This record gives sequence, C-alpha cells and structure tokens, in this order.
Amino acid sequence: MKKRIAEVLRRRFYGDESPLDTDMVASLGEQPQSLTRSSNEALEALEGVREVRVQRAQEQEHEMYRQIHKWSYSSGVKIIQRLYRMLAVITCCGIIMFLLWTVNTLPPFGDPGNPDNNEVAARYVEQGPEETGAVNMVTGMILDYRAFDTFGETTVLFAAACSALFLLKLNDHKDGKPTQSWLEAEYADRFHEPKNDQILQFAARLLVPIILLFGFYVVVNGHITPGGGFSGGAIMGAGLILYLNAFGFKKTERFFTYRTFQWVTFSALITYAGLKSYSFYTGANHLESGVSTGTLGNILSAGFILPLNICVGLVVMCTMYVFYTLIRKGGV
Amino acid sequence: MGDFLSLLWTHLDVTVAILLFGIGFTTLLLYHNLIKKIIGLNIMDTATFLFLTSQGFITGRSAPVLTEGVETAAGYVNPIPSGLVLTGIVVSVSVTAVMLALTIRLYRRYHTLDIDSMTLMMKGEDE
Amino acid sequence: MQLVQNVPFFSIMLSMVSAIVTPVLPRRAAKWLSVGMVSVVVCLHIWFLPFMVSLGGSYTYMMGHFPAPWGNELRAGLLEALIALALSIVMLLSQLSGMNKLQRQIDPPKQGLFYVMCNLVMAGMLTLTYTNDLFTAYVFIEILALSSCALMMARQVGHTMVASMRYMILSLLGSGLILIAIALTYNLTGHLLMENIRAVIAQYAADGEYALPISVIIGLFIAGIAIKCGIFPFHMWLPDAYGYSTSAASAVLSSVVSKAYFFLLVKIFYRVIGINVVMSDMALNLMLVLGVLSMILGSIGAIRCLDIRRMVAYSSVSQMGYLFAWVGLGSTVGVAAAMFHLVVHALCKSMLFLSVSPLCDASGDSKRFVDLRGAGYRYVIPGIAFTLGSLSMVGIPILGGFFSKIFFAEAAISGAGWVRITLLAALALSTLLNALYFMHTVLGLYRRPKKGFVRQPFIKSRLTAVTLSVFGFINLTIGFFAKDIINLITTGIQNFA
Amino acid sequence: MTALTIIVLGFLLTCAVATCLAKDLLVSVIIFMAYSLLMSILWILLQSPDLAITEAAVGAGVTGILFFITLKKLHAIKVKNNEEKNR
Repeated sequence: MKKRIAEVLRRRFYGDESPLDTDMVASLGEQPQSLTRSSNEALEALEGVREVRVQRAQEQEHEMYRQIHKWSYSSGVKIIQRLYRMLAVITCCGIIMFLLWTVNTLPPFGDPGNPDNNEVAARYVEQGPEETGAVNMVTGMILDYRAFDTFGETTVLFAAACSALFLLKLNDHKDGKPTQSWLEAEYADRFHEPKNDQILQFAARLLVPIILLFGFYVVVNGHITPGGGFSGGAIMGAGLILYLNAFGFKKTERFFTYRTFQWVTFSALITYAGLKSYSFYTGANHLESGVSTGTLGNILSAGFILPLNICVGLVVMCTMYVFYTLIRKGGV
Repeated sequence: MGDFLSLLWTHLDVTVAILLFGIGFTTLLLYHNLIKKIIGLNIMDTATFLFLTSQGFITGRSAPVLTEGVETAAGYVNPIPSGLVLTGIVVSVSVTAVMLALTIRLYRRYHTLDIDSMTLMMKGEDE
Repeated sequence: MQLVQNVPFFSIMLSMVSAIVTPVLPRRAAKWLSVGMVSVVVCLHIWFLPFMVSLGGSYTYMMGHFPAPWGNELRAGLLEALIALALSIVMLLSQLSGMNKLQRQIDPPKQGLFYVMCNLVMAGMLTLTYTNDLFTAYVFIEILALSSCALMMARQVGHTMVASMRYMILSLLGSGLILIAIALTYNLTGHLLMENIRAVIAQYAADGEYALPISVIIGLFIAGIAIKCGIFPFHMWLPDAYGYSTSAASAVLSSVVSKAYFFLLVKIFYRVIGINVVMSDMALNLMLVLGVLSMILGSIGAIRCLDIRRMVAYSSVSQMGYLFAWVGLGSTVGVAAAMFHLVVHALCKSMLFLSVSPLCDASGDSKRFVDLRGAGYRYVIPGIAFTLGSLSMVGIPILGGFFSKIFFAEAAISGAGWVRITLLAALALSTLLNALYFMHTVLGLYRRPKKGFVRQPFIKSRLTAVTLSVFGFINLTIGFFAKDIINLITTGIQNFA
Repeated sequence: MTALTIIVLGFLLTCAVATCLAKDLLVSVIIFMAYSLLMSILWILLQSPDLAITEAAVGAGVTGILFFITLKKLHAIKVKNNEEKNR
C-alpha cells in the first residue's frame, strides 16, 4: 500500500522519474570510469561528490516522506474533493434540467406576438430615426434613449482600467530616476519579445493603417451602419497592439504614454458626461435642448450620437491598449 | 418526455444557451485553475447573452437598420436585446481583463494557478 | 419641476464626474475632491429629505428627453432619500477616519486610484438606490462589483488578493444569475421599467399564468444578491477581505456596498415583482433559510476567531443574515424592521471597523486578542467607540441596536406558525452568541495588562478623534429617534409600491 | 430554423465542451476564440449585426490577445522563478 502511495506521489510531484533513481543510475554509471583513476585526490574528490549526492538524495527522500505524511493526512480532503466534484456535476445537471424546464414554459421563440415585441420596441423602430436621427436603431437606442446605461457601461471600462492599473502598474520613476523594478521589467520585456521580425514588421506596416482606418470608419459610421464606439474602439485598440508587437515600446512611446492615456480617457469621458448631463438636465426639466438631428443618413447628423460615439471609441481604444501593455510590461 | 424534447427543439437557440450556461458553470466549479475558471465565466456570460439575444429574434424579419421602403415595426427584429447585450459584452471583457491582471499578481506571489493551494499558502503566512 | 427635485441626478453625476476627474489630479487634491464630493452629497440630501417628507409621495425623474418606458428614469421617494442619506454619511465618515491609516498602507502613487474607486462606489450606491430601470441596476451592479474589488485589494497583501479573486469569481456568478433573471423578466413582460413590469406580472399572477418562471426569477434574484452580500454559503471571501484590507475599505465594503445590494433586492421585490406576488411565492423561503443559517453560523464563526478584525467581519455575515431572514418573513413589518436595522448596522459596523484599527496600532500593530488586552486604556477614544458599537450590536437599551431587536421581535411575533418559532429562536440564540463574543472582546479591551502600558495621548490624531466622536454621537442619538425613523420607513414603504 | 443555424449551434456546444476538457491552457484559449467567432456568426444569423461585429472585435480579438499575453507572462514568471531557484 505504502509503495503504491509513494509511486503515486512520485508521479504527482516529480513527473515519471524518481530523483532517487536517477541519482543512483547516474552514480553507478560514473563509478567504473572514475575508479580507473588511482590517484588519491581523485578518490577523495569522488568521495566528496558522492557524499553531496547522498546527502541530497536523503534530503529528497525526507521531503518525499514529508509529502507522504501530508498526503495521508489530507487523504480525507481528497475524498471530500472527489465528492465535491460529483456533487458539482450533479448540481449543474440539476440546474440545467430545471432551467430547461422553465424555458419550455416561456413564450415561443421568434413569434411576433410575444410580450417583448410591444410598444417600446415599436417606438424605437418607428420613431427612432426621426427622434434621434440614427439610421441604426440599436445605436440610436443605446446612445440617445438609454444613454445613461451606456454612460455606466463606459464607466465600467474606466473602472476596469483603473483596477488593472492598481494591480499591475509599476512605479516607473522615483526622484527623477527609473526604479529598479521598472528597469527589470524593461529588460524582461526586451528579452521575451521578438526583435526586428522582418515579416511581422512588413505586415504591420501594411495592416496597421488599414486597421486603424477601418476602426475609425466603424466608429464614425456608428449611427448609419452596424457598429459604433465599442466595436470600432476595440478594432483600433487591436491595431495599436499589432503595431506595438511589431515595433516594440520604443516606437509606441513616442505617441502613447501613460499621460496620453490619462488625458485622452479623461477628456473623452468628461465630454460624454458634459453632453449627457446637459441633455438629461434639459430633458428632466422640460427645457428645449436645441440640438438638431440633421438629415437622416448623413455622417454629420443625429445630434449628440456622433461625438458620443467618438468619445466611447477613444475610451475603448485606450483601455484595450492599456490592458495589453499592463499585462505585458506593467506600464504603458 | 418526447413532448419535452420536441418543445426544446422548437427553441433550439435558447436550449443551447442553457446548455452552454451549464457547461460554463461546470467548468467554474470543477477546475481549480484560475485561467480555466475565467474561461468558464466567459462561456457563462456569452451563454446569457445568447439567451437574451434570442428573445429579440422574430422569424423572417431583418436587422434593425433602417432600409428604404420599410418603415413599420413589422419589418425589423426587436432592437432592445441587442443594445443590452452590447453593454454586457463590454462589461464581460473589462471584468476578464481585471481577473487576468489579478491572476498575474497572484502567480507572481504564490507561483501557482490553483486557487486552493493558494488559499493554503495564504493561511500559512502571517499578515 | 423644482430645483430640489434634481438632487438625485446631481448627486449621481457629481460622483461620476469626480471619479473621472480624480486620476489626472495630484494625490492630495484627489483626496480632498473625494471628501468634498461626498460632503456635498450629504448636504444635498439634508436639503432633500425634508422636501421629500413634505411632499409625502414620490416622483420620477426623466433622464433625457424621452418619457419613461423609452428612456431611462430615476425615481425618488422617502425611503430612497433616507437610505441614500444614511449611506452617504457612513461613506463620508469612513473616508475621513480611515485616511491616515490608508496613507500608510497603500502605495503612494496609487492612492489617487483608491479615491477613484471610492467615488465609483458612491455613484453605484446612489444609482442602485434611485434607479427605476432594471438594466441600469445591472450596469451599476457591475461598477460596484469592480470598484469594491479594487478597494478590497488596495492594500496588496496575499490575503486580500486571494480574497478579491474569490470575491470576483463569486460576484461574477452572482451578476450572471441576476442577468438571467433580468432576461427572463424581459421575456415575460417586455419591459425594463420597474412599474410596467409590476403591472404585467400582477396581471399574470391574477390569471395564474407563468407561475414557474416567476418563482425562478425571484429565486435567481435572491441567489444573486445573496452571493454579492456574502450570506452564509457564499461568505468564504469575506473574513479575509474585511479582515486584511485597509480600514476605510472594510468599513465601506461592509456598510455601503452590501447594504446597497440589499436595498436593491428589496426594491426589486416591491417595485419589480410586486410584494404580494413575492409573499405568496415559495422562493421567499430560500431567503428565510439563508438568513437564519447565516445568522447562527456567522456568529459561531465570530466566536472561533482569534483576531479582532476577522471577528467583526464574521459578525457582519451574521447581521446581514438578520436582514435576509426578516425580509424572508414576508410581511411589511418585517421589511420595515430590516430597513431600520440596515441603517443602524451601517452606522455601527463602520464605526467598529474604524475604531478597531487605531486600537490595533496602539497595541503594537497586532490584531490578536492576546495583544489587545488593555488597549482601551492605551487609546481612549477608539476604545469608547468600540464599546459603544458593541453594546449597540448586542442590543443594550437606548442604543440603536436595541430598537432594531425590538422591531425584529415584534415582526417575528406577527408571523405565522413555524416561521415565528424559528425566527424567535434564531433571534434569541444569535443575540446570545453576539453578547458572548462582543462582551468577551470588550472585557478584554478593559482588562489591565500584566506589564505596564504606554498610554497614547488622548487626541493623537485629530481626524480620528473627531470622526469617531461624530460616529459615537450618531449611534447614541439614533436610539432616541428610533420611533420617528421607523415611522418614516413605514410611510416610505407604503409609498414604495 | 435553417440548417446553418443548427450546424453553428452544434459546433458551439462542441467548442464549449472542448474548452472545458482541454488539458493545455493554450489549447483551451484557442478553442475559446473559435467559440467566440462561432458566436459572432450566430449573432448574424439572429439578425444582430451590431453584436456580431462587437463580438468579433472584442470577444474573439481582444479577449484572446489578453489571454495569450497572460499565458506568456505567466510562463516568463515561471522561468524567472526557476532561474532564481537554481542560482
């Protein structure tokens, strides 16, 4: 029994081969070779080496027994874990069956007479273009009718960026000098990333402008075609990440530093908050907002939707890029 | 039982959404590996979004982008679930990023991704 | 529309805007901006509450140019104003009182970000209190989850980080459940505005349609919020999180964040599903069971602790259990008692957390009971504050906790059958256990240590002294106004539906 | 209910199960990206192009990149730690 436990443990902790075995084999293999030498020094040296080896092996054995002890101590825990796994699967199956049973009693799928296709959705579709000036009703809905939700959503991104900064941002400068951790991070980043990859750089030179342009197109056309600030911003962020991957931090630091991130997010969010506070305040107090919706289908139309889309796009782009750089290096 | 299954077949999208939710939930419960847990949470989130989107779908209607000549509500699907899910997707990606950042910090400290052994090690240290 | 009616909107926007502005400010400015913002919100609410009392009813506030089922909407009533005022006061005092400790415990360049998170918590709390739209509630639940997680791990030691990972996973599970509940609600009713949903669900309940999905919705909401509040089976992250994060963060998390979630749940019961439907539903028993379990087991957990902050954290689990159990009772009296206890507990628990940390500092930076012996002599003001808070939690007459126990007992007696017996027994047992661990701690604080001790100056830090005195004053006086507050709450609940 | 929808739904389920069962984290993440792409196709089929483009950019693109860079970073930390141990 004990042997089997040891076997299991050895597999578990050291892979398939035991340290004791390898050591024995190694020492056996070396023995005849070194014994051919007959000088005293060599023998002494050999003794020393062997002593160290034996000591190490003993230590490892002790370690193993400690682990065995720990394991037998916690074998109760093992059984509980197996029980937990079984319970987890059973619970999940139960939840699935229960939910399936529930959705079977819901109104039918894809039926125009469902309760959710009521006057609310009808007004968004029928009067949306007229009231908001957006051809794409989803954008019109999220950025004009339900703009407060979307403001909250942009704030979620902002909160996430701040949390990531909290966790991963290294202090880059202290008293005007770069700190030790920052230098180490820069060194590690140079060490682990590819340098001057010709193919990647060529592809990036070709693709990055197109990606950025496409992202910008998606953002600006948010009220006319599918897309908008979130998707366009994510596309632009991906373009920036590709650029960073191809050319490294030296190039991107020229136009995108931590301060850029701070100020771009700040100004975009504050513009959003300002525009929307204005329209919330005038709306609630029944004042005229004086914003015209323009001609349906033009780029420069739909009142506040276009600037709001651009703000959202900028925030999303910066946030995505900052997530990437924080995880990679711990700074922007 | 046959009745139950045929009903499920009529709203297949919703059924698959529930199954995916279950798979995500199982992943979350079964694995102690943090990355696996995060992926499980993401699957759960997308399953919820699928469930929500399928509420807005109406057979035979087109996407809610105004086209020439069709101006009544009878031509388009319901735009509300799309708007809600858009919000949800962004929330889910930001939460994922924060959890990944947290994972890196924890790995740097404990050199493991297993949350249980992390807890064990944490209990061992004072302050 | 009068200017005073804009107060909810102004408060929410003010907190959001100050969160946005904070990262570009220098550290000191960030601190005072945050404190200033919260005090402005408190002042606005002190202006707003008398207006709401004189108004008598409630009103809705359009967010934008489109009326309710199309645009977003806020709704202000008496109860919302009262809860927002109480929680903002707690927020202000916690920030001020924890400020010194925080400057030592958090990496200086990151202190600005800490205040961003405080502002976001404030915004989330206010919005959850005032919103009239289910989906807005979901978005701000996520904001609250992210920012409270960041507050938790602001002091970056192993315990808080593992705890915040656990919290994050559980809290995302909770948000997922809440989102499914919202999707089901939308599917059944086609609305996201609370009043319209309630009208449709009342219709369904009258016709006896969709009984199962409605029960599932209620159950999912309860489970989601219970996970986020740290009720018994989901409390694993809580002691580590509250016990090791910086004291301001613990106070904010235990008394603002979880209370805001709980208030949202009550709001959903009253305004989304309709309290009559909820009370006749089986799913409410889930809440009762969770609440009673967490009352008893939270107290037992607190008794087993060897360190004072974990004990206070476990006590938080047990007190949240009271709230859940008495809402689960399913009567208006029970909900009113729970609301009163929400206010009392928010004020009391934050005071406990904030007075514990100077006591620990005075006892050689240790949180263990052994080292804390005689701490009440070493540092007088926090010692008095802790004693006051414990007495209130145990339910000594004329303090707030006494009245909440009385209201709880009254509500439980008005219940029926086995529910009455269970709740009364749980109340008695839990009070006994409360008294056991709190009195043990207080006696320990005032036992003379064997060796001599160094008495700290009476006013070592002016900020701590002033804020803890204000806290103590509020906790003392809340007992005198208990009758008025419960009357306000009862009228508020009547206007709520 | 077109055949395409059924096929996509089937692949979605397969991908989800495979992500759950994959032993290697990298494999798991790659399958998860495929899952996101399938999801965006499904959203086109459900007539929500806004969601499809967002999911393709955010879900499949940025989330995948973040997972990859995290795995890489974890590996780097592991290597560094081993070096320090051996020293």
